[in-house]
Amino acid sequence: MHIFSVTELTSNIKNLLEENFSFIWINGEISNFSKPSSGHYYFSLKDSRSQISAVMFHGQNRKLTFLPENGMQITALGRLSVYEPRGTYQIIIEHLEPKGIGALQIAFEQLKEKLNKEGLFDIRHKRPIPLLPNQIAVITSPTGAVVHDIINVATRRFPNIRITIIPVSVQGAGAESEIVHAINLLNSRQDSDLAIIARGGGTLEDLQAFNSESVARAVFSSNIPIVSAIGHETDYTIIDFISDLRAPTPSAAAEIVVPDKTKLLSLIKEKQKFLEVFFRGYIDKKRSVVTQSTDRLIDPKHKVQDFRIRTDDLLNRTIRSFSYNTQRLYDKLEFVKKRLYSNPLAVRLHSNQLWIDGMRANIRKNLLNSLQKKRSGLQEIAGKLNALGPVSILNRGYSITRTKMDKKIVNDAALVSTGQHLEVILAKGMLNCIVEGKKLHVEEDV
Amino acid sequence: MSKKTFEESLKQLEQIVEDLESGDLPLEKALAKFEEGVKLSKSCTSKLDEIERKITILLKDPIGEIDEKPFVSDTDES
Amino acid sequence: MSKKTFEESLKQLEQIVEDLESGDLPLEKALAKFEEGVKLSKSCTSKLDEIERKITILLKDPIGEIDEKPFVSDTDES
Amino acid sequence: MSKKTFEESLKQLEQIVEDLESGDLPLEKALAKFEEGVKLSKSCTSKLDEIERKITILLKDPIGEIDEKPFVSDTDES
Amino acid sequence: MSKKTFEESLKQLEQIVEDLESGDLPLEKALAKFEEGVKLSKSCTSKLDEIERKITILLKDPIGEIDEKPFVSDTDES
Amino acid sequence: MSKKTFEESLKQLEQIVEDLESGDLPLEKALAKFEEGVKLSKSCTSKLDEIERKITILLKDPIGEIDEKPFVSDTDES
Amino acid sequence: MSKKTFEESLKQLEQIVEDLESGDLPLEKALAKFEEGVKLSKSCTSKLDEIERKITILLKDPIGEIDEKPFVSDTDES
Repeated sequence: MHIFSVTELTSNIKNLLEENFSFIWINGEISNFSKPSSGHYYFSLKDSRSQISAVMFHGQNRKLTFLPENGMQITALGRLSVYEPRGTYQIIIEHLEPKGIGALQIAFEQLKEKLNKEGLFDIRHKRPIPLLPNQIAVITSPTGAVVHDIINVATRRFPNIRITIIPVSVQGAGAESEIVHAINLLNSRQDSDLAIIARGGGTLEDLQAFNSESVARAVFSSNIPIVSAIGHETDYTIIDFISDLRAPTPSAAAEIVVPDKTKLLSLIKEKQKFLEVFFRGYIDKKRSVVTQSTDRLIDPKHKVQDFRIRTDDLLNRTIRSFSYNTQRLYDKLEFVKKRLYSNPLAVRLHSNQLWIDGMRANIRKNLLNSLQKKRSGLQEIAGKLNALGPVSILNRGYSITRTKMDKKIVNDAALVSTGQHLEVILAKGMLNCIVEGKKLHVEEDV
Repeated sequence: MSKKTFEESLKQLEQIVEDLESGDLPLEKALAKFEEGVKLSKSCTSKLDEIERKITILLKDPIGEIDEKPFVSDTDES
Repeated sequence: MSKKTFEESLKQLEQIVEDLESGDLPLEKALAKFEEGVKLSKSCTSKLDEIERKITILLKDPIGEIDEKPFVSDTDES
Repeated sequence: MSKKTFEESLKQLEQIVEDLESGDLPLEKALAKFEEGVKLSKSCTSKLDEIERKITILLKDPIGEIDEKPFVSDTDES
Repeated sequence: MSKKTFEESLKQLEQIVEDLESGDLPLEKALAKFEEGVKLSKSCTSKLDEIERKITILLKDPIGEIDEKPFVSDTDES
Repeated sequence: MSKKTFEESLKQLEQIVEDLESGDLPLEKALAKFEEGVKLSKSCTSKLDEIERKITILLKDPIGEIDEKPFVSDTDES
Repeated sequence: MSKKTFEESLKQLEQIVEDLESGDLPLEKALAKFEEGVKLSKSCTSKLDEIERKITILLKDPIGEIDEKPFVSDTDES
């Protein structure tokens, strides 16, 4: 035996209830009605023996044309819902109307449920409504306000619209089959992108054709999207569920289906304007990026100038240092040259010459000196010689006589003969004499 | 472009606008998008004007053939 | 530059700017880079000019079929 | 010098200056160095002139179509 | 002297001058030395002159356009 | 005397002077010495003259262009 | 007398003077000695004169060629 946990059981109950009572109609009397600030309606539905909690959310109760009140007998459409944390159930009401639905209503409900079960209402079967239909077919009565309203609205919104009307009866015996035919015709012609099935408001009976299964199935199988616009806003028909779009009223359908040309044009214009503005901005941005990069593009000119200064400096230094070197060598050479040319050799020549001249003078002086000495010596001796000579005696008058031949001093007359040649030496000069006579003795007085 | 509907073109145009807005497209791509966008916008515009105003009604002739005739509404006449 | 995209050219230009800003380039290389940079910048600018011209033509063209209409007559019409 | 970069030439010139400034060179060597130095400096200077001229041309080119325009007319226009 | 460097010649010249200045040389030898010295000094001088001429030519070379800076004044400035 | 050096001649001359100064020489010998001395002195002088001439020529050699500086004045200055 | 030197002549002269001073000589001999003395003295004097002339000539001779003048012939003339 399985033992449930509370949650498990509650969950099972929730599934059971919500699956089986997902779409129910219920009759009952309203009690305990309240309407808090949220706008939702909270109340109980009761009959003589039971009661059930009910809620109708704001989104749904807005559509009601009347305000529910306690004691009101109503027929409601809703689904059961279990609130697990409290283990309570309630009915969530989608639609509410005063009680008193007839057979049509039941048939409507039954067909609706059947088709719903078949999945005809599924959203996935809905065909998209073209934004700009090339041609719109309007399946409706060619007379009366509806077609007129649709055309009016459509041409107002889109003056050059193309509309083709497929006329049908919208109530009465032939209506159902005419509508089916019209849908078939629509599909066989293929010249419209969209159809509006429209009719003015009426009783449930009036709207019977639009609640028929054949029309519903025709709408469902149409390849061309169909917009239903039956009755007033509150009138729901079966094809409203099946059509690709339900418009609350025929003129609303035209409003929905036909785009506002002016708006479209301005939308397109806006887009184009955007494109232009955006793209110009985009180009400007790109341009400014290029400009920024270009501005940052460093021109190597200053580098060139730096290098120029450096090159010049190096050249100057080359010239300077080389000329300094050369100048140094020049100076050195000049110094050496000066020394060479202020030449010691010349000094030497000069001093040698002086020396030689000196020596020469010396030699001469020496020689002359010794000559002088010799001369004075000689003179002394010569003087002595003269002093020793006969000159002094002769000066006193004495003379010396000698033979001429043998120079014999004649001191005896006897030794000479007459005629003999004699020499008489005087103090000054000499006489050559011839003996004339002789005396052998000299007188005393002589 | 003849194969594209107005809606597709418009959607594409909107897509292009989004693409351009969304991020930094490379220039060539952006230009291509822009060109395409401009073309689309022009094509959309011309598409709007292209439609020829015509209101007709399909009527069965005596033989039972469907005939398309201009529709003259009651109201217009009045 | 015909094979390079605008962004590639721009990226290259930016790379060149960075290379030059690093300051470590030998003179000849710096010159070559600078030359290339100037060329790239001019090429980018002329690319943008060309596109701007194209845009103007595109936007003035009433239909958007740029390629078939000669440039001058287009301008004259507007 | 065509195979040397400017920086290499400049470095060589600096080496020559250092050699000369050290003062230890025999005259003949110093003369050779000096000659080389002067030549290098001239070559460097003319290299710089050339580069500066190139830069000037690059910066004066008004449109950026560098390759297609003859040098002289280009300069004259600016 | 063609095989001797300038510095060798100068050194030789200095040696000769010293020898001559010492005064110990016999006259004929001194004369010979002096003769040699004069030759050396002339050779050295003409070597320097030649170098100066070379420098002048080098610096006047119009390609380098340095001719405005005379060689000598340069040295004087330093 | 051609085989004797200048210095040998000088020495001889000096010897002669000494001999003469000693004063013991017979006159004829002294005369002979004197004669020899005079010859030596003349020969030495002419040697010096010759050397001086040689120097002058050396210094006047136009190639060296030293001729502006007269030899003697140079010595006088020092 | 050509064979005698000046000094020998002088010595002979002195001897004659001494001989004469002794006074012992007979007149004839004394006279003869005296005469010889006078001759010697004259010859010595002229020798000295001759030498003196020779010195003058030597010192005046611009070339120094003294060898050609024979000493003896000089003496004979006097």
